[in-house]
Amino acid sequence: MTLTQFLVLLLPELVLTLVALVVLGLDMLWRNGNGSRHLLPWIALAGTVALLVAAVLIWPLGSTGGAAITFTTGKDFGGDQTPMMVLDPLALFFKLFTAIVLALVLLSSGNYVRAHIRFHGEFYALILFAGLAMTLSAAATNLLMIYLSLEFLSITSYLLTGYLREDERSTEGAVKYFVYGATASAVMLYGFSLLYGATGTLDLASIAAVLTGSVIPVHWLVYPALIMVLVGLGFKIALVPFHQWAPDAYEGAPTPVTAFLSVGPKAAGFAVLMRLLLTALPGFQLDWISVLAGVAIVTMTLGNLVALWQSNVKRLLAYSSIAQAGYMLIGLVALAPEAHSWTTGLNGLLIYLFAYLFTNLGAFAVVIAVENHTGSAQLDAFAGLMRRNSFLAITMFLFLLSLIGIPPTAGFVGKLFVFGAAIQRQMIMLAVVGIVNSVISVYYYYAIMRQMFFGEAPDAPPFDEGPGLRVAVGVAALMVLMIALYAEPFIRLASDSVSLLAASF
Amino acid sequence: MDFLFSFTPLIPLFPLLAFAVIVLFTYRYNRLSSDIAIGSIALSTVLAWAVLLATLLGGEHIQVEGWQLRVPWLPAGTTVLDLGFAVDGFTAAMLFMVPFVCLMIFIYSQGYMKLGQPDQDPRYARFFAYISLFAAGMLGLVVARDLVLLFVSWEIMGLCSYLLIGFWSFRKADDEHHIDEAQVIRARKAALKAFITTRIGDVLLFSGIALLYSYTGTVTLREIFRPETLETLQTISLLGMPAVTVIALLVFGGAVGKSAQFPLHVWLPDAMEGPTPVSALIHAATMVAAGVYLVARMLPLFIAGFEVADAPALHWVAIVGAITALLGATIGLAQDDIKRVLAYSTISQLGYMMMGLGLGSLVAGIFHLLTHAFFKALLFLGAGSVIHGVEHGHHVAAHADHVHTEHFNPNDMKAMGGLRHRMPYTFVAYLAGTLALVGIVPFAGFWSKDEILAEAFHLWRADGALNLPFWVWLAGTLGAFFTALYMGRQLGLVFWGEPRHTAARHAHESPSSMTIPLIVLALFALLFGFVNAPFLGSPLHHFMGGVHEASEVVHAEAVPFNFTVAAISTVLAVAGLLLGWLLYRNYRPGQVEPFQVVLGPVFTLLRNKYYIDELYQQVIIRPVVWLSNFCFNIDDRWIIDPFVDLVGAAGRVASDIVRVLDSVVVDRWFVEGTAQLFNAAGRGLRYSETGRVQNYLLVVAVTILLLLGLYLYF
Amino acid sequence: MNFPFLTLITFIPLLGAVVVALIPGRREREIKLVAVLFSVPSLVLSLIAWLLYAQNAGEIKFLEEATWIPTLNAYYRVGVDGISLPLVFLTTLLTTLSLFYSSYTIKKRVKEFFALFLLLETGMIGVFVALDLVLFYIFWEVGLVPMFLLIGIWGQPQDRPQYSAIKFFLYTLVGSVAMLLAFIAIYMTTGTWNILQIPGLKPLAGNPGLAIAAFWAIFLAFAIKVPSWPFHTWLPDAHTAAPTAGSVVLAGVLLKLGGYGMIRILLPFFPDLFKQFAPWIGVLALISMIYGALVSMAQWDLKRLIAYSSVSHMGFFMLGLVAAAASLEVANPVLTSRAIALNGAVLQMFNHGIITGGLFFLVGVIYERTHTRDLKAFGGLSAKMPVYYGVMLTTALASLGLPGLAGFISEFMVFRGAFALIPTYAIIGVVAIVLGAAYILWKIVQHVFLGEFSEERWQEIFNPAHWHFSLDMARFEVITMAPLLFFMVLVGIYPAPVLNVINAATTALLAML
Amino acid sequence: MAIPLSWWLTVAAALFAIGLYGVLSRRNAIGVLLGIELMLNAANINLVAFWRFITPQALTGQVFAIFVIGIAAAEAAAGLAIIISAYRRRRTVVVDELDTMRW
Repeated sequence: MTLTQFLVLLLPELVLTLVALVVLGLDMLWRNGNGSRHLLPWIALAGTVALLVAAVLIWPLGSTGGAAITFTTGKDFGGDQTPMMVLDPLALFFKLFTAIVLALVLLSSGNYVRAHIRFHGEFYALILFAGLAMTLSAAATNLLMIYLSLEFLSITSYLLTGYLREDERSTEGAVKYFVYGATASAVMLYGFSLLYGATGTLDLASIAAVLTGSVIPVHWLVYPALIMVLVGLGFKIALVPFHQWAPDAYEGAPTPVTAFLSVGPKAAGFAVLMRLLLTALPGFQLDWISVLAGVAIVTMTLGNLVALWQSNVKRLLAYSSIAQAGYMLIGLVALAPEAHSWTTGLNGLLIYLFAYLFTNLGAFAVVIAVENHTGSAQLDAFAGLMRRNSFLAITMFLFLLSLIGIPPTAGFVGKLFVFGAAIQRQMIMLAVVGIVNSVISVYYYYAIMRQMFFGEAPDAPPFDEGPGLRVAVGVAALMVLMIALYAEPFIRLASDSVSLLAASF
Repeated sequence: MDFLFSFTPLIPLFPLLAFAVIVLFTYRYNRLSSDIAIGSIALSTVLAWAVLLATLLGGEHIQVEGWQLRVPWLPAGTTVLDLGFAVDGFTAAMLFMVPFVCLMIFIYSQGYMKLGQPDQDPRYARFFAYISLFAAGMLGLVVARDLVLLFVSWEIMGLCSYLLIGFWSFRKADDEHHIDEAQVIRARKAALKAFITTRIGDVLLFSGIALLYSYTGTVTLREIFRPETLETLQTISLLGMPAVTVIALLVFGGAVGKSAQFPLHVWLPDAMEGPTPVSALIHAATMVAAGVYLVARMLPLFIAGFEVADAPALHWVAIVGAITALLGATIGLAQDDIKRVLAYSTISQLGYMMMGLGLGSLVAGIFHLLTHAFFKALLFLGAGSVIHGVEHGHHVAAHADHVHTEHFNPNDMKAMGGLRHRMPYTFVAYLAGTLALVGIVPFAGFWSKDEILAEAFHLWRADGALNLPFWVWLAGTLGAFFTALYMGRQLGLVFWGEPRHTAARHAHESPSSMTIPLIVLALFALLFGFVNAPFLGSPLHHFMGGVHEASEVVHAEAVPFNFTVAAISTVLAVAGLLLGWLLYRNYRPGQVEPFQVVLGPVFTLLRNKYYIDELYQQVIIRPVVWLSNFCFNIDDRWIIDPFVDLVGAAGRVASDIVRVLDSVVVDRWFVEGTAQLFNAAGRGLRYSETGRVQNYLLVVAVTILLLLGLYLYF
Repeated sequence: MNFPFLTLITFIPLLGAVVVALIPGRREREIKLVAVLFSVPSLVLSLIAWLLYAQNAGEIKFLEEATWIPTLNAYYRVGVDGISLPLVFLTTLLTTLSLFYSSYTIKKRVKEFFALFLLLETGMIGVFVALDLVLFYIFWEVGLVPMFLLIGIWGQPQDRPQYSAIKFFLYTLVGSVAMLLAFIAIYMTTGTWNILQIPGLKPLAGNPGLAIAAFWAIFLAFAIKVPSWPFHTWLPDAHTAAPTAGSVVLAGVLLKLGGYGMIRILLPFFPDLFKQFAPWIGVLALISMIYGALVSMAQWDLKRLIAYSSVSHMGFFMLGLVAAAASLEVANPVLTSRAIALNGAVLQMFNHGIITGGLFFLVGVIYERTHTRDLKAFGGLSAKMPVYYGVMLTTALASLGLPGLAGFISEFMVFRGAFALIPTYAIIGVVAIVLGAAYILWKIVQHVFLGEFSEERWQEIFNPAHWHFSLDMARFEVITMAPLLFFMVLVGIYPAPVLNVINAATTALLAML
Repeated sequence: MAIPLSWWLTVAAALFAIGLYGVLSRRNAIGVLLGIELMLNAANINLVAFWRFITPQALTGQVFAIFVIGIAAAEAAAGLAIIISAYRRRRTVVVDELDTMRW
């Protein structure tokens, strides 16, 4: 393919990279005493907007059929065109997704960064790079590319987690995150190698082709490979039993980073998981469905039960996000091949992700606001929030309802779709477990509500959360309601995004 | 003259309006209120008698077919249920008595509640409001065309009895009124007892009506009594019996409650706690009459049952009636409270009426109901007048010598005596009432009671064997003797001998507002019997006997006057009266009662009313209260609240661990067990989060091996 | 009829909530005024709707339809018939009265209270008018949240309000999530959320096991709300803790959501299953009736007592429903009996709303003065507060089903139907009537009003400093009670106006099954 | 004489296991890092071996391996940086002692 095509198809990623580099550069320039560093977050924000615009610009190219992005190996090596990434609806969806994540995180991190972090520029740049990694991983169709993008995402995440160098929790969280992550990715890599060995190719589509038509008895290799790949992706999504790093990392990381971690890597992981399983391993459906079903149940249950005990809101939300991932997984487990029905499971998964994006980032934005003020993310920091800042309290309440899945909030639509898929596939068990869990979850979400509305904080003055956070929280809250009350466009977006995948399946 | 019938709905309406007006507007103005009440009931009386007149002139077709008015009331599926009013001979006969007696009582009350005197009752106006509603209820019952309206009136009376019996069940703190704490509590208990006890009966009646409505699709009396309807009821089987029997029994249950038949008679004597006019109202004209009236109205149902069932409801009516008659009469022998004696006499007289109906004779029962209404009202008002006088005497005495402050019960007959000189009008009237009750020729009671006994005797002779009618007759005759006995005792204690207490010595005649009604009623007690006197050809029979002809099951022909029966009962009556009078005329306070000498332990038994109250207390009330507490404990202590606490506990788990640990060790096994489930799970799992990354990775490794193992296994 | 009655009725309160939320919190007078004013239009409109409806029988009226989520085939579809209309009116009436009453009694966090209350109204009305399962479910949950906060924030500290609040929340949530699954399952087979169409499509007919599961799932949700024994235990706590207005709406309307759901959804969707399980549900109804009465007889807390009496009275409702469902015959005598039973059930809901709502107001009357609800603390009040005595006595008698007042009509019809269709149950059920008389008169009337009035006891519970209105019922309290009393008497004496509407709808419904 | 594929795979598997063991057992963070490196290289051996035996004509396997080596370097760098900053705070590189955050 020609360079121009190449550049056009990669436009969003390129834009993002560019902005990230610019931020870095400006940081260098402004390092010494120049007062205009406060512009950096806004530049970064502009970058996310640019990403959004770019994504929208090239939308037509990808929305239909999808366009492969290939790298040409040199002439002496046969010069064959190896497809590395693809610009298809799913990829586009996640570009959009990433843009929103970045925007919300950046909006809500302004004050926090100013208060706690020395190197602003690097921080923002890293976040942008992490976003870049997300878009890449969502688009990758080649094991190599997948590995690269995920590693990219991981390394940036490690660094962001450990960014509070003076805070021992932060560094400790980073170490654990790193050790765990590196190991997990090594395992995944080993899985990739086996998969390659079994099929002789790294391209997902061709893997499927080989496996379906192959005569050589290599299937025995595929299942172990599958398992090992699941370890890597399970780590990214924080599925039980690959979740244990999450609470520590989340608690230790700077709260904006926690917000990002609770959404970004999860989403990327799901994107890759979907693509990998549906494109490369459709033939092994029975295997991975059964495994994932088990994982989903364990994830939901354990996440919720352990969350009951947390007194630190960051950690509590960490476990909650683990449980949420469990619900989303139902969508993948109960995916319905017949794409015509209202819920294909996959679209449920995307809707849920989308709802979760706004809900969770909104919730974390509130946590950041409270932490900025009280300097603590313990439960009692939320006492009497309703009196001190009713806007935050009400929106937080909304987010919590959405996490529980009570209408009229986005979370309800998400649950409606994934549970719907489960029932459609006659996986009543899954649905029931999910329902029971969402009831259990009320207990710990209630703990926060209780503090906000019923708790009394005598000597806590009212406070103002600042413009950035206000916008972030407001937008998130608005979307949470929108997705429930005006669900149509979002449902369609999700359904379109997975249409190709579901069809190829 | 038929246009007069269109006034029928107004008859119950006037008192109802009086009630509304008094409660809403005039309750501050006592005289005005009582005038409104009396005026309204007077109007009703006039209208009622007008309607009676119209019925008399209307002749056969009105008296039997009746006149009626329908209003659509509520839609029921594809049908519409309508209510209405109806008048026939029977109704007309009742209409003669009810409003008139009520009127007398109203007038009397004006004096009794001490209008315009310093110690006038603080809730005077309210009292008249209530009795007006009471009258409205009874009148509504009488003119009701269908069971729903009948039941509505029925329950309104229940309510009024509650309100009036409990009329003195509270008082203002600054209240100079004579009632004391003890009476407040007694009145409260009595009111509740009356309502709940009758309520039991009401519920049975309620069920009966609902059943009738379900099976016949109508609640209109005349439609129910259509032969074909009755046949369907005879054919349907319910609980192993013909439906008609079941329904009849349920209806009778209602009557048992309202008319204080055994075993639901216990509320009536306690109802004495209310002001005396109320007792008169309840015992004579309204409440208790309602039950008898109901059974009489539904007689075709009973008789229809009689044809098909082997254990017909009709027999039960007779049996219960007989038992009640004896029960009341005997207990009456051993009471000291002047009003309680009358109360038990009422119970036993009601028993007579039930006997009459139980023998299938509508007229006998109703005739006794009517006469009884007059003379029993008379007796109660007389007793009231006596009490009033004695109380007054008590006050006088109290003022005379200031040392005199011990508790004094104005109802106690043993504290009276020699009143015939002090209260001549009352005495004469009372005497008339007594003779009527005892059944001495030519007083009203003689004719009516005699008819019942004659009926029984007749039926017995008709088949000869010692059948039910024989026992009924026997019970009735014995009852007559006991009745005479306790009335003799009462006369002796109250009016003869020396005053047994200073109060009696200072007693004096009541105001004219009280004595005039007495005299009027006395006249009725003397003369009213002739409306159905055999030698006049039993006019009442011809007037109302035919109302149930349409049902083709009831045939009312007057039983010929039977000299034997009349002779026996009269002789016994005179004997009893004299005996009682002789024994108690010169009774001295403190000395052992003559009857006790004669009867010994039996007397104690009677004095304690066969211990029935105590029995109920143990067998019914206590268990129910216990049960309710039991359920409450289940709800709140043992099972469900703990379950709820589990929820709460789990909810608190989230918020903070300490409180959770508390709630985990809540000292209830249920929480223990279940809360553990969550908390332990949560806690246990939580500790898998060791904070050591290598443990985490170990988990990963193990997981991989596990999954691989599974793979190899399958 | 293209004037959007129902949309306005439903959403004007929501608008009001927004407006209230925008008023600065310290301007309490304005807030109260605005809140009350915003609740009035719904009341008026619902009354007009009722009057307009009365002429035409049976079918759904004021239907409004708009596509909402096409891919989900979910519509904004609202409409009312004779079953929902009285309940809508009940809701608007009680809400307006509650707001009016609260504008005198609510002192703390005024703004939040009134905003939430209006939001609550929208939720409740929505449930009654929604004809699309998704819409229904959303409204169902919308009502949940404000009530949760009302109980939790404005509850009296000694009643553990937060505990009661979360208990209420969880109970309801458990039911509703189960219901959600069932709805989805139904949608899978019928492909529509349209409450009116689904019965015709015989949902889940092909899959008996799933059908039974769905039936019980939905039943659970509604039974918890009704509440039927043994799902009732959230009720006493919630009622006790809630502020007066909260209890009123809770008893007056929220319980009806469950009952309405049973009639509108459970019965038409699964008539056969309902018939099949009627015996069991009937047993639950009986237990609720008798057990509820017994337990309330054991109470010494006035509010708890009335709360339990609600359990008993809603048991009557369920008995009527069971009777109507116990047979599917549409031949005339049976149909009439069933219709009467169902009429009784619906009317029982309406009456219970009016009566028990009133009772809770009256508890508020005494509580606001004395700050206690302990029956043992009162006595002889009838002399002190004659008007209060009169009103309370009337309401209490209506509650125990005294003929001439509302309660009797519905009880009579319920039992009329029950005796015709399920005699055994009816015979057992009548016990509850006696018990009802017992706890109402023995506990409430006797302990509060009769007996010796003790001045010193009164002195220690009543502090004139905290009460600025007349000792006997103040004017605003009388105004609050007046409409309720009016309906108690009206329905008691001449029920036709209400029953005509109900009867038409129920007959149509039963004939359709 | 050609060494059969299975041998390579066995070596790789062994290496992987050793690396994993190292990760799990070493108390020193650096040691853990080394263990990870071993695991990565085990994967590399696989890749190369498979390339050589299955798709010698296309370079994919080798390319992948090279990329992995690069990534490993980057990862090590990042890891070391993190470990060092942790060491600054705690004066220790013993992984077990980094457990202030738990349950």
